[in-house]
Amino acid sequence: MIEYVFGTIFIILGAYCLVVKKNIIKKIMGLSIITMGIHLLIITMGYRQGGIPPIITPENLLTFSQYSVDPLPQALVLTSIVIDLSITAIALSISILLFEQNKTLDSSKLKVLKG
Amino acid sequence: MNKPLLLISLTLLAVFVLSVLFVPNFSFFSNKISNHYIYHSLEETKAPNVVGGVVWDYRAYDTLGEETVLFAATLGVYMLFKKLHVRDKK
Amino acid sequence: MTVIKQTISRIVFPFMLLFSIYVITHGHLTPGGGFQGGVLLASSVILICLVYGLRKAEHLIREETSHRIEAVAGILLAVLVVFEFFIKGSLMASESLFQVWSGGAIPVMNVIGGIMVATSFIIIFYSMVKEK
Amino acid sequence: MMPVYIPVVVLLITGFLTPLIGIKLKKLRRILVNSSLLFSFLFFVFLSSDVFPNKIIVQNVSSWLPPIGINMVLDSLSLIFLLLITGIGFLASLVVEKYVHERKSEFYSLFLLMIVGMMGIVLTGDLFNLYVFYEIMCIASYGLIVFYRTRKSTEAAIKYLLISALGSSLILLGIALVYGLTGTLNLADIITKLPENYAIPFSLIFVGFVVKAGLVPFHIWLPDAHSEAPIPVSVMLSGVLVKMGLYVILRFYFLFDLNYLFIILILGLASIIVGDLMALQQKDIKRMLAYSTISQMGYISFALGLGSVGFVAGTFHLINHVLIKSMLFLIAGSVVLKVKTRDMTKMKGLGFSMPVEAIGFLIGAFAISGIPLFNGFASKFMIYMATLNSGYSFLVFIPIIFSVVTLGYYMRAFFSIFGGTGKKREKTKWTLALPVLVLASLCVIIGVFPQLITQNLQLVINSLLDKANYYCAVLGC
Repeated sequence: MIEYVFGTIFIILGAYCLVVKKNIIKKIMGLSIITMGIHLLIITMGYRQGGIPPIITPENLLTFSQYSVDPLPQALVLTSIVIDLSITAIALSISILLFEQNKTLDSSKLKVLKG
Repeated sequence: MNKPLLLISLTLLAVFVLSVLFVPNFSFFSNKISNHYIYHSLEETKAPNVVGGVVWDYRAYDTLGEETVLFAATLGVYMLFKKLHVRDKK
Repeated sequence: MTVIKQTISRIVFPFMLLFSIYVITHGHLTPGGGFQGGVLLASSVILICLVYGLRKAEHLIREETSHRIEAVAGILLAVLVVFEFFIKGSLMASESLFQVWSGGAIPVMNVIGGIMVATSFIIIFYSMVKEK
Repeated sequence: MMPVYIPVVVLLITGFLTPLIGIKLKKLRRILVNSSLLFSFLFFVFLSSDVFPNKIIVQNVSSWLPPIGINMVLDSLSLIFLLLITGIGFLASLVVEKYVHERKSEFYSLFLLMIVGMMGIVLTGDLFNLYVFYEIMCIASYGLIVFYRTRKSTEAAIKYLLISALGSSLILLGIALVYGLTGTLNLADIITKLPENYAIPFSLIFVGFVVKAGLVPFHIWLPDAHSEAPIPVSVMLSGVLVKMGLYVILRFYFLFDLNYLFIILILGLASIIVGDLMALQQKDIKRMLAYSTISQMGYISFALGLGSVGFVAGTFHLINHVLIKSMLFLIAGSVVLKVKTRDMTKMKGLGFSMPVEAIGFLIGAFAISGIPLFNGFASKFMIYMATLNSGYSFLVFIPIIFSVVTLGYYMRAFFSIFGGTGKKREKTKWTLALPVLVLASLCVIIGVFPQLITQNLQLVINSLLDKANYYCAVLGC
């Protein structure tokens, strides 16, 4: 149960950072922290007491299926990390362009679009 | 952004997320499809790394989508910074 | 950059390259795979770019070239994933498990995925550090 | 039976191929993109006789059977969306050359990837795969919105990105919890394995997709993003992409019996009111159309929220809105191209130099505000009747009043753009006028013979209401 608590703390902290902070870079960091929390949550879902990593070697061939942790959440996280990374890359490059054009990263000072 | 809206949204999110804790137990290996991966992965995919087998064989279509996401992001970044100075002088 | 950093990165660079190739090709046997090895491969190029500057790094691989390579790798991956069913037995066919030369289409797709990840990281990094 | 992944693969490979084609082969690139989109449209047209009204095609992507591997499911609801996506995508790709003058290969590639993402969402039968394709669509659209690299477009893109990425992370959290509860990711397999209390994960997924649908509390990104993008992208965003959220909500409603119809109803009402009132104040033609999109999304979700009496009306209005709004954005594009400004108060007297656009705009304005003989009337009339037949009959005056408001601001826009006399200008090219003509004639045809669509839609919805059909088709009975 304690593992889920850490995941949720990450998510709440990230959401706080995303909503409250004015700096665009900090907002993007908040987004990454949210995703990290979710990944932690997914990984802990496959946890098992005394589990071993889901890799078969000639030594553990027979006992593998009794001790292995759940491989599917790890595969999902692997996919999800790449997606998160792509979002972060494109968000950071848009904010580079934003800084070039407005000379500021403060989201409260961006007022080109209104209404 | 004004304070009340922020408070409402944060409480909503906190309620949502804390409700994770009251979701009944995530039972391990009762009826999951990952049982199939653990028991049959080696003979079906010939890969001892079960995660690798799941990523590149059972769920290869997902991985194709993932690489497409990466390609799209790369293309977006590449397009964004291609000859920036031409636009910037306007 | 100082001489210390330049010397150390010159020594480390081939080992990073070698290790990344190891991680990619042993993706179906050990922890790791296309994505992790690809990140290592890209970071070895990024190290050179950070220490020696963009011009030196472009001797290794140019932005245009990596863009082309990525697109070709994407086409190959799409074809391979969707028609994996037809070629499954023929690729990397081997009776013995736990060998590098086994695993059906998985090692091939690991290599292609690794190339895609590496090139896209290189493009993202080059685009961001390029003079605006 | 032809495998249904062929159009996805063709478009994906074309998307990877376009950056490889150099500057010297401009024409080849354009022909390749257009023909691949036309091919996928025709593919689904030929498939439609097999599928309508209640057949389901299941396609395994690799050799693995459904609960183990990933599968594609094509039923009649997906087929409607696929026809709209590829058809509007083809028409929008015809006019790209007029609006995009540099970095064309990247533009085409991202455009195709966005369409691939939408098709993947509609076709997939796997929960996590849906998230992956949703992200392909989102990331391609971030890149496309910031395409012109003006200050406005950068700001719109960062706003859209932050809000939309928060929505996607909620979706990911919901998907993770669904996996934790059921131990499977296949949509059909989830149906039987759901435990007693499963409201929380699906509420997270629901909120995530409402963000993408642009309903009112989460609508602030929509007018910025839709108005700052290049015109072909605006057509795709406002025409098809915002409907993806509603598609997933509708699909999950049919599969998992979720009780959030009342929330959709309230959000829909709020969207109708806010969208129309904001659209009244706009001077910028593209912003006005974008706010009108919010309001029409409100109509659709209001009808869907009424329950089983409103599904046919909502789906029919969704189809009509795709046709009308794509046409209006295409017209706005060719007007802006001619007068080089988006401010409606600075345009006048374009009616004689752009007759096709003027008539198309008039048809669109009448159709979207529900004047008889146009397609919007048929669907809006069905929405009113459904409201009267449901438990919420006292709400019927809100959609009717705001239809009048819609007519008001569209007619004001029409007279300020096309009315009066202005200086003579050269005629528009046929490539710009052809998609408008096609869509306008479709609007009129559907408006005169609405029963062509509604009878089939009734059968489609009836077959969807029984989720045993879906389950049996995927996993066998």
